[in-house]
Amino acid sequence: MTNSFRSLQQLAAAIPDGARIAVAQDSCGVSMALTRALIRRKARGLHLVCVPISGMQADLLIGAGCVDTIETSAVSLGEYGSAPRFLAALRSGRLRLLEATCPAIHAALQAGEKDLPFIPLRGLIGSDIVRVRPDWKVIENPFADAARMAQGGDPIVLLPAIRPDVAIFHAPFADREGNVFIGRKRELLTMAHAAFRSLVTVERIIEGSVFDNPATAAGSVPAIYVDGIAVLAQGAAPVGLPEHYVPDGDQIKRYASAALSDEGFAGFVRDWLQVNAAADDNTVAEGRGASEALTSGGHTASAHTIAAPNKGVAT
Amino acid sequence: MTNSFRSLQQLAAAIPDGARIAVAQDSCGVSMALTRALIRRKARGLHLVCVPISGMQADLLIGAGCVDTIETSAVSLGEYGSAPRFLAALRSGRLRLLEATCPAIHAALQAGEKDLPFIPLRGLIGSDIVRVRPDWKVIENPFADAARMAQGGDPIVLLPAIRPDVAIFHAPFADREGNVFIGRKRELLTMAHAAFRSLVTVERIIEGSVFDNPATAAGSVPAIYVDGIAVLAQGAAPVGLPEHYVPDGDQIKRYASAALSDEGFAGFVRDWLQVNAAADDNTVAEGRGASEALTSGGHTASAHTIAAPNKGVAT
Amino acid sequence: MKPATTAEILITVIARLLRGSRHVVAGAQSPVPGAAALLAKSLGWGVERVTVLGSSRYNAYTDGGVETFDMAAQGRIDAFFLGGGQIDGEANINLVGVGGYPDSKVRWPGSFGSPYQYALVPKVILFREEHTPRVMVPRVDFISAPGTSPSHVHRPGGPSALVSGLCLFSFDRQRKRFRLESVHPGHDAEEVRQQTGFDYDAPAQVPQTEAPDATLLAQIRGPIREQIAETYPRFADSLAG
Amino acid sequence: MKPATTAEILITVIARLLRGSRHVVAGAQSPVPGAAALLAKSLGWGVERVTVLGSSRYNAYTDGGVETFDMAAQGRIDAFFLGGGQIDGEANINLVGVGGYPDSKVRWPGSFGSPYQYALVPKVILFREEHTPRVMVPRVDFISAPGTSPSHVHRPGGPSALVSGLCLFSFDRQRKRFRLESVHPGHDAEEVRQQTGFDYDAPAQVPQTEAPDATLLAQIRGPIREQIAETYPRFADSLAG
Repeated sequence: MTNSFRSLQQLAAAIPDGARIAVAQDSCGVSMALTRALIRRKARGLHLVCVPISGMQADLLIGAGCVDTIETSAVSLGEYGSAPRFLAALRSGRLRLLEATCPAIHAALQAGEKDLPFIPLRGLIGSDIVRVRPDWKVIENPFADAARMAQGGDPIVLLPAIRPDVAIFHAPFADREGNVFIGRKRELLTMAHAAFRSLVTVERIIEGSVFDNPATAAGSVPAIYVDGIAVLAQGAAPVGLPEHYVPDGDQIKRYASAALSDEGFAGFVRDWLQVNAAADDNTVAEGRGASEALTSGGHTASAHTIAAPNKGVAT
Repeated sequence: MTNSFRSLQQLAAAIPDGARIAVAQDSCGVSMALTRALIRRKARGLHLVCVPISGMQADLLIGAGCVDTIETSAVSLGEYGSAPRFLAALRSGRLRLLEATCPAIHAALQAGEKDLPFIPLRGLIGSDIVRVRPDWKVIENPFADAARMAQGGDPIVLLPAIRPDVAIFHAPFADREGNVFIGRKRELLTMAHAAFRSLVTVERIIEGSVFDNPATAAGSVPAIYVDGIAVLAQGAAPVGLPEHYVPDGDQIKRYASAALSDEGFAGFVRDWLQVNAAADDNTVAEGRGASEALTSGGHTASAHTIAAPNKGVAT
Repeated sequence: MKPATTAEILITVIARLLRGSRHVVAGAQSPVPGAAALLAKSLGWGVERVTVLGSSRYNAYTDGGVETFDMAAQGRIDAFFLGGGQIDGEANINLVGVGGYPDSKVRWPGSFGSPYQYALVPKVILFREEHTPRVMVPRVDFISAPGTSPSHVHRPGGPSALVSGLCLFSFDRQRKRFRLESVHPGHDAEEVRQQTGFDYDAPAQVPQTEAPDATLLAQIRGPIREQIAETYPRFADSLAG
Repeated sequence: MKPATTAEILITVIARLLRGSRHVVAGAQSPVPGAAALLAKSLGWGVERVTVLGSSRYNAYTDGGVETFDMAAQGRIDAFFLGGGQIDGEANINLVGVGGYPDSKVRWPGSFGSPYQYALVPKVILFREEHTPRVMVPRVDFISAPGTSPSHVHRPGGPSALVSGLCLFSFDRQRKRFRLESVHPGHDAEEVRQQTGFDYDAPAQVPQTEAPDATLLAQIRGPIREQIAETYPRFADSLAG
């Protein structure tokens, strides 16, 4: 579906205020480009589902006032410390937190993938998370045998399925049909399956189809799940894209310290949006910009091959 | 784990009588080589789980007296007609059939993958399959809202998880560490995850690791799930291996007609085992045989590189 | 140009039923529905994507065999096809066998994914070329998949039509009855009544099924034949050249 | 050769606890346990496979983040590591915060996969370098993951030891109590008692933790340091050269 190519602004515009959005963890491919576009368009009331945790992306969106609710197993900047805006928002009481745990988010998305109403999961019993999540139910395993039941039963947690409105992530490349290569970051496929729509940024576009090769096919999200793609090299920076570029530790460190105060956060965001403004604008559908953005990423696609899929596209 | 390389005979010997075995459907990679080895070793009392259907493989194993129970959504030779030995065994009452449906087998294996006791599944309600499967339960969806419950409830089927003792299949290649490339035949990964052990035949061994490339990594079953690999080119013949070789229609047709009678079936099997005896023996661990089997498959691995992983291997 | 064969008429009938079905999935053993889906797509009849199970070319799945079922549950498949060794007047289908269970007199391969897809795909087209009283029965001996369900059962999908070698029926899920819509060229309403073991509604004057015109025939015999050759080589050969 | 640092002692202590654990998984933020697992493997202590979450080199998963949890449920992971902002005497751990919930006085990142892995992995080693009364508390304020469960709860896994910067405790799941096994060089049993907010058992004479000998130190400072540099570059730099 070549008509799935969009500008970054168009992707952000396609995410309505209040949408439930699934976002990837840092090691999988985080669309920091789309994060900027959401902040620029002043998105409000978002419900983030972190798959299964988040870092700078969630913290930025929270700090910029885009987020009402977050479902997550953790928010942290990893070795760069805690997530300042997440903590500040919790302190102020303006962020609703759905406390979770990694395998529960994965399993609930897998249930969403099959449109099951719920899925059982082992473990969890005895954790206060179960206590603070009234939407999780504990039942007796209906398949427990009589001996087991005589010994006190076999409680098991049932999780309601998660079907996000939109999944957003960043991936190494897409083909012109809109198939997106994710390699072995399979949670991105689960996210795309479970969500009603997926909006993706990629480093570059390849010639040919991912289905030309059984290996690239195996590592791809088929176009049928992908509703919009914007091309932007370094679209996961400063978080990094494994096997492509490492995290920009200096910038994350700068963020971790700036975001400790409201003013510091505002200044960081202002600068960050400004520095990336030109590259982000380059993904606008028409015009020569798109091809430059690609070329600057070190790829050889011609102005024609990039401009073509964007021609006449409207969201 | 280079010590996972085995001869075909060793793989068959590692499958005990009475084992519950998951087998792949024709379009995914059927180990016809291991099917021969099981018939040769006179395996008995097997419980086949067809993922989610089977053809000539199940029919051969049933005809050879290896199978007591089969759980399947269908057994058929596809465009070559019905499965004669499956039907004969049902008529004679010596085959126990667990009637199933494709999505239920997939879902039950996915539950096995997570070691869940059960998984819910939509659809199915009203089918006589639910009636003849007392191990499937119908419950009211505990997440149905009050309005729904007032309108008669929301029944949903719960399936017990399937955890096969062994998964067996045939794949294009493995690396020396024992990682097996399956491309986008993902049900093979689910089978391998759900099963306690996996025994695999492959067309060939590659140099390097599947993990050297994010694409081949994405399409692979990691060695940790793979307990034995035998190398045999054309190991899926006559069923065929998609993207590698097509089904041998003449031979399947010959089978479809021969297997209509006990004598015809016996004759076909005798001939089939005989014709393949030399190639099957070539997978014996020690000796120059293994390397010849590979070379005859058109690959360039040297006697040394093939013999090495087999050295001193005992099951 | 040679006149339309039965297969070509059936392909055309089914293609018309697929109008507006954005994603159509056909099974590996379904050459007529597969060709019909590709025809509807090639003619711009609102079919945007055709998945042929067992094909490499018309199959963009990357999650194994489960993906088609997950898609169906989510409403990502708009039309699918099922057959049946027996089909009854309430659109129940039987792919298991004739007589008791498990001691069937005649045993068929099995139910495949039918009880799931029938419940979840909005437009399921029943296709069975043989139209005789042994196929079209008053009541199936085994319900592989029920034609209808009580209103409280989660069931977004179900049968919309039955296409046989003789005719086209529509199905009314509320009334649980088939209605004869048209009879294929060379057959008549009386023959359909005789060959059908279940009761159904029919208009006083039953129209004849519209045969494919020259344009359609050329499309089937040219591009469609080529497209299906990968998955259904024997069937492709059988289409008039 | 420089004497063993605290990190090197901790790596050694944990490596010894991993004897016979065929598959050990360490988290992305766990350099000491990650190094310990690789050390135990390199020394042939029965550790056959080390998975480091977040590593490309020590990670053979192909099913995404869920795979480590599916493996745990199936018993395919023998040892795992957890920490805690608070750890209490019944081995309950708290990764959420101090004070009430949701209005915590101090809030930490969250529970990650702890309530699942703690229940399912047979040998969970608690590791927290800070050993003070604010970490080692009488009762955690929020149970991210419980140390023990009633006997009828499906729980093949749980805590086996607690390693801190001061000492090594073992944990008795039946008695729900820690036992002081050894105190690290430079510390003593009295200090441990003062810095621990919960009660525990201790022998009359508490042994000193055996420090790594020259062979072990060379192994840590050479091959192990190299192996962990991919995932924990800063930590690798910090190991004595």
